Amino acid sequence: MPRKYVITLCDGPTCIHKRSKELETAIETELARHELSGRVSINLSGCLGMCAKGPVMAVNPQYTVYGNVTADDIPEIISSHILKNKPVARLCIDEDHLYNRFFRVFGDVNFFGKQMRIVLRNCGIIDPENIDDYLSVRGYEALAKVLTEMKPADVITQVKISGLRGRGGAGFPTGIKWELTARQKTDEKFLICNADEGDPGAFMDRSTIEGDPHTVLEGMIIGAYAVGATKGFIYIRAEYPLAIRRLEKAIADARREGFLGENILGSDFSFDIEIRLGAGAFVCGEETALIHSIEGHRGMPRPRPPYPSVQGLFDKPTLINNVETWANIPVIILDGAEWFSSIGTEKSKGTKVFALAGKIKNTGLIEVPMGMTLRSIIYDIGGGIPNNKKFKALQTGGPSGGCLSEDYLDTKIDYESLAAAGSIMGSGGMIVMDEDSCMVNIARFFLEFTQNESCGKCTPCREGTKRMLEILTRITEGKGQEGDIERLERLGNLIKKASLCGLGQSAPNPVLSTIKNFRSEYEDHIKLKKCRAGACTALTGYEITDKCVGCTACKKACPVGAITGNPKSLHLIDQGKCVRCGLCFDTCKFSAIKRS
Amino acid sequence: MESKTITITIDGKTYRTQEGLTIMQAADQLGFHIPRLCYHPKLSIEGACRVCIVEVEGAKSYVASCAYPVMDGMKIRTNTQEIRRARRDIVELILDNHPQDCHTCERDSNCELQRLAASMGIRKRHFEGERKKYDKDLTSTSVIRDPNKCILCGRCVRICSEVQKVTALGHAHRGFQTVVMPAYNMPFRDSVCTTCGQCINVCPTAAFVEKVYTQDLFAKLNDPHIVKVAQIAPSVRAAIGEAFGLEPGRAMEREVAAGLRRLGFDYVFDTQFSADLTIMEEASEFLERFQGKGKLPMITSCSSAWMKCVEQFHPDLLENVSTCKSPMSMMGALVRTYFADKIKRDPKEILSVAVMCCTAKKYEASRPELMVNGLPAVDMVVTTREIAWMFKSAGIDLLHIKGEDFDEPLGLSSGAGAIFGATGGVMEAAIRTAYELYTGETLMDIELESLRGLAGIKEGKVTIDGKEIRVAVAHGLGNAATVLDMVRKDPDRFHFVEIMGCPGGCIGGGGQPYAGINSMPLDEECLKKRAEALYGIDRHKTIRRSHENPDVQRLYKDFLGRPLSAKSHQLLHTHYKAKEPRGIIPQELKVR
Amino acid sequence: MTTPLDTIKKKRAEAINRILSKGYLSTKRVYVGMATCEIAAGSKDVMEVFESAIKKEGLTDVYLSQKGCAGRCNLEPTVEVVEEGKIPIKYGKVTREMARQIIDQHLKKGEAIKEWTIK
Amino acid sequence: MIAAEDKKTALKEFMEKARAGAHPESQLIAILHRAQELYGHLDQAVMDEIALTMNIPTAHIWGVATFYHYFNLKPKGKHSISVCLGTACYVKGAAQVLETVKKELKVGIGETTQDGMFTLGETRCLGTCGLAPVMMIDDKVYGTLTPKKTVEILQSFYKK
Repeated sequence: MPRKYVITLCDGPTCIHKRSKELETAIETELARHELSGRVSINLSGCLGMCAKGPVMAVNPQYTVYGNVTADDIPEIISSHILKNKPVARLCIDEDHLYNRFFRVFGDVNFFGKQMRIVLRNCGIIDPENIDDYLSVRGYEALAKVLTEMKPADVITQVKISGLRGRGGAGFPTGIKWELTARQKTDEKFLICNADEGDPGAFMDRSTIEGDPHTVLEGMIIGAYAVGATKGFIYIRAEYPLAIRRLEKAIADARREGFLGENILGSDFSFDIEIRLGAGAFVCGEETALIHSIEGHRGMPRPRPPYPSVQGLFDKPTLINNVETWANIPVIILDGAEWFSSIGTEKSKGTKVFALAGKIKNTGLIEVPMGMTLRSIIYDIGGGIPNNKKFKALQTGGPSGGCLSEDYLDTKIDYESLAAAGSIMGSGGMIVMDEDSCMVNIARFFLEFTQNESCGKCTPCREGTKRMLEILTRITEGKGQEGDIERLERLGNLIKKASLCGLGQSAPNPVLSTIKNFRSEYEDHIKLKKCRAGACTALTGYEITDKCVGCTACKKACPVGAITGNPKSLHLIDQGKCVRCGLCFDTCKFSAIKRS
Repeated sequence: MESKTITITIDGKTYRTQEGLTIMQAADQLGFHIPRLCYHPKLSIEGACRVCIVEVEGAKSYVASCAYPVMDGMKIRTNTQEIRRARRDIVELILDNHPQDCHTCERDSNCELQRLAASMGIRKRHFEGERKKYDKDLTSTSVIRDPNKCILCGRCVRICSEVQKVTALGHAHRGFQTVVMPAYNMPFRDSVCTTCGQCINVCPTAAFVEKVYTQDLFAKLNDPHIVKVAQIAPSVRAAIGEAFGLEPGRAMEREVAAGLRRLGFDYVFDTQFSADLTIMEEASEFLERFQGKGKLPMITSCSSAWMKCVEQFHPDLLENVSTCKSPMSMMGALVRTYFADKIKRDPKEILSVAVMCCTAKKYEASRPELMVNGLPAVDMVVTTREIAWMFKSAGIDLLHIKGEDFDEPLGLSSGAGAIFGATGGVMEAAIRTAYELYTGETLMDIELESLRGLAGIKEGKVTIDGKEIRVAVAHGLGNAATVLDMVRKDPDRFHFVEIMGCPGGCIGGGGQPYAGINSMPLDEECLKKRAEALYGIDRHKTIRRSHENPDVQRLYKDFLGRPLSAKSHQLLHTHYKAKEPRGIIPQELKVR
Repeated sequence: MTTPLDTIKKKRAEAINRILSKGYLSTKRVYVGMATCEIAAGSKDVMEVFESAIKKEGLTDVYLSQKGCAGRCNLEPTVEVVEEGKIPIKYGKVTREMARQIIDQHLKKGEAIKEWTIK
Repeated sequence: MIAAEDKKTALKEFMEKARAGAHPESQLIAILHRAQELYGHLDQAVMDEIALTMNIPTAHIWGVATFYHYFNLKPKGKHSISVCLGTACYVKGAAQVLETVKKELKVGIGETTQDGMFTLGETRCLGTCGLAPVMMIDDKVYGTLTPKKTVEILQSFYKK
């Protein structure tokens, strides 16, 4: 009795051109011949984005994709795949790789076509709360493969060959980190998944966990096998209740199916995972602070060495990777480390997930191969800047990162290039700013964040960021003093080099990079007391010019009733009442409001 | 484990050093003094102040030398223009959030931060801004907490939890708002603080200081209508010289007695006298218990911080604690009764002042159950630091003053009374007397080496009349907790336990002179020298056993009757009760 | 001896059967994005409309499932309708009212609502 | 509404479970979460209880409770407002929204209005960047806010 399948035919223009309609007829004929009509349904999909290999068809729910299919291939596909459940290997595209089945299922090629989904391969496709869905897309096969065919050392070798680097931001080679932990000889070792995603405006890890929690678990279990850990912890923000719930369910399901617990999949390897909640402290993303938090302490970092891989949680060797790093592991195991290392640049392999936000048309979560240019991300995937505004800056790395000007748009996404440009890869925040964004104000925003999140342990970060914030605040309020830029640089460089942990060491980056790339804006604020972007309210005023037609839109929009005027006559702003929110400016359709 | 010799380069020159040391330790040994602030050799590594940063070739940021281990071939720079400027800026950042009232500060000229700032050459302020503003906590009888002066080095938090295991203090809130405070920001008075004052000792600034009574005392000393009586504790004489610039270890008992008279005291008594008396009572009490009347092991009760500690942290062992008052309170009781009778004055007209090495004694003086006929046994307790300041303020030059004897009838003491101040001393003194009280024979070999020294917990045995008496000595409340756990586990393990609240015993008390320019607070060498001063006093006395003190004998004959008499019980003994809030000693809590 | 790989293959086959038995091959499949961001944008309401419609109006040929966030933040909540023989339709910024209309017009009458689709 | 006794039992049970496992003291943050879930905030009585049961000094618990911003040390209002100050919202004017709320309700961040109606908080990112600027009141997200719209939303709670 043959099982049921869905055959999806690409209905994009290229495939149609390459006669996929003929395929449809051939399939129907062949199905009828085997008396399978009605048992197999036929769907059409939008362009699957593999035009070069068209005509393309997929057999679901396994997501097997066939390329360059001709009508002559159909009998074989039907008799082998549909009847005998044996995919036709010679026609398979990418030898059934795990990655990138995304837009083949989802379509939406404009947004997804240039992306490469490894980490997010299942996000938005499967039901994250159903382990069956994950199993159906080769879930836990990597784990089974590792347990069947590989020694722990082989796994580490594969991870090393893949060239995977930590996706939490610092980019430490994952394989080396694993090796360091594996080398320790102790009775107990721990493994931690860092899901304390804290950058404002970044939600890569949350989406990954909410969309595909088992991938993270599978990565962790493989890691535990490789380094010899007995117990794993997922440290996740308490602010992510849904992600926590899905993880809890996923862990329970995985235990039930024998992927966690004693003797995993019948092997002699045992491992279990516990969830630990954060409680609202950005600094706990730093590994030693995170360890202290799991131990029930204040999340204060400590000096390293000793490194966690030698002495970590409960003073035992501990391997820490973040969500995105773990999610890469099953793909590396199944699709191959060599293949993985073929993606990306010389030193940065694979893909990176970014949360694209700010002044950009398509805000969203994207995953792109390393080496893609910033320009391509902003304009091809992001769709460019809305409202015909001019691009001004791109912020990567959140509060630890920097702001890059237009000159850097052709920078490639990789750890070294972004660092050379004066920013960092970071965990994946990417914020686009247009001409209405004030760089001093943005720097102040990020610094206010880190200053608020400083744990207070070391002097440079605790006291220094406060002083920097004070200086930035006075600049944005028009009270900047001669020498303030130099003071910021002096403090910034001190904090960068003298702070105890990564939070402090990177806190000045948004300020230093904006000074480097947008120094004139700082000078305008200090010397001319002007904010050209109009974002610093104390330095901005609004006036209605004689272009005003008296449409009353601004009067209606004003939240404080500062605008007076009769319909069809010139309106006036009461400067005393005006709070400089800029709503009138945004509302006016006649460019009759001038900002100064 | 044998450590490997490795080669490092400091400031361009190559040196051999040992693997396993930190950069700071290696540098110290090689004669490079890297500036430091939060580091304390007795406490865990904090790595917080960043004053001790150095440049290490290949490292992308500066490294904290207190925490970073030396490695073979490491190239370290301690003194470049860049690192000097970085350190300078860090110290300035601390100063920018610190009151600028050095001239009116108690620690003026005795402040680690001040010395550090001076050595950095901070002459101009670059980053001034908002400063912290908190209320001082004046509620404690002993310790004043001033968060405005706090620079968050965390030494107090660490000593309170790591050494004392009291954990009365913790970092609360975070970032720029971080404050060291008791739980719930409750008044110090209502917390589990034992008032030991070790936070004062380790504080580099004046964030913790003792509650000062010097002005009150000056005022009272000028009152012609009252009799001014002072007593001084053994350890005061062993350390006060340091406040006058002397090396530790010089005993100055006769100088202090003379100085106190010049200050205006009518009578200067010696707490060592009442220490002898304590031994009479305590040794007798022990022998009673040893013979089946009462709980064993008996635990000493002369340390005030320990008294508060046992009531809050170890209420299950209250019955084990000796009912003897401390020597200070015994002296106070006698001043109000025996002595008042002798001079025929109304006890109300006597000002009873104790000069102590201790901040907890200020608390002890306030305990209502220690009152004598409705009057406090001691009206006022001043610390070694306070009295040293008073001497200086009054122009009394302790270095050149001619020594004088203590006053009768409460001034004569045995050597046993002197060694009370060092850890193990009470036990040693008690054994000297208990032996004779029990056997009727004189113990000849009276220097009990096994009970001396700075080991955290010392155990010993003496055989009295064929019976083995097992004793233990612990100093510091953390070690005390460990010994008490041994007791809980095996109640028969010891018969007699001495506990002193402070590291080193009273010589390391919370009221002792601040560490000097070249020493750290609680420096072991310093403690050893202070102890040696007391053992020296003992050695030079002809009377070395408490029961041989003729004035003590006379006191019993004329007034008390015999040890443990009804009168003794009324005046020299006390009781304890469990108190809230309950103290908690965690099993294995690291301080983060 | 069964290796872990053998076990996993068996488990996968069973899982796929379970998925199929839940009606994966219904003529119409509806996926509603249900990540925090989607929920924040209102996808719970949308899900509710579909759930109750399927239950109360007897839409037996519709397979309803949730899924994670696909990444199109500015278009959330998203709803995907996969219909046999047709190109899947994705709707963006779906509200309760729109969901109602999608049921009436698309699921019941088979007419996709072009102006709401993500292009 | 859970009775006071039941809350106490529930917390006790949770702590007993923690004590049964390895490294019980490491469960402190989880216990504080549970206590806050039960009581709405953490007061001295609850922390004292935790201290005694878990054998953790109160100063340490206080240090932890004040370190993490998720823990409330004071009772919260009937409704919780979180104004998102994530980058996307900030770029699109979250600061004005926050100012408006502060002014309208006369409270600062972390404070509760005098009538006990609202507690104002800030949050980093709700992940609804497409709707920026947003705020969340209880479980509901309000998007594309302007100062005017913000005031209207707040006032609507009083009309209910």
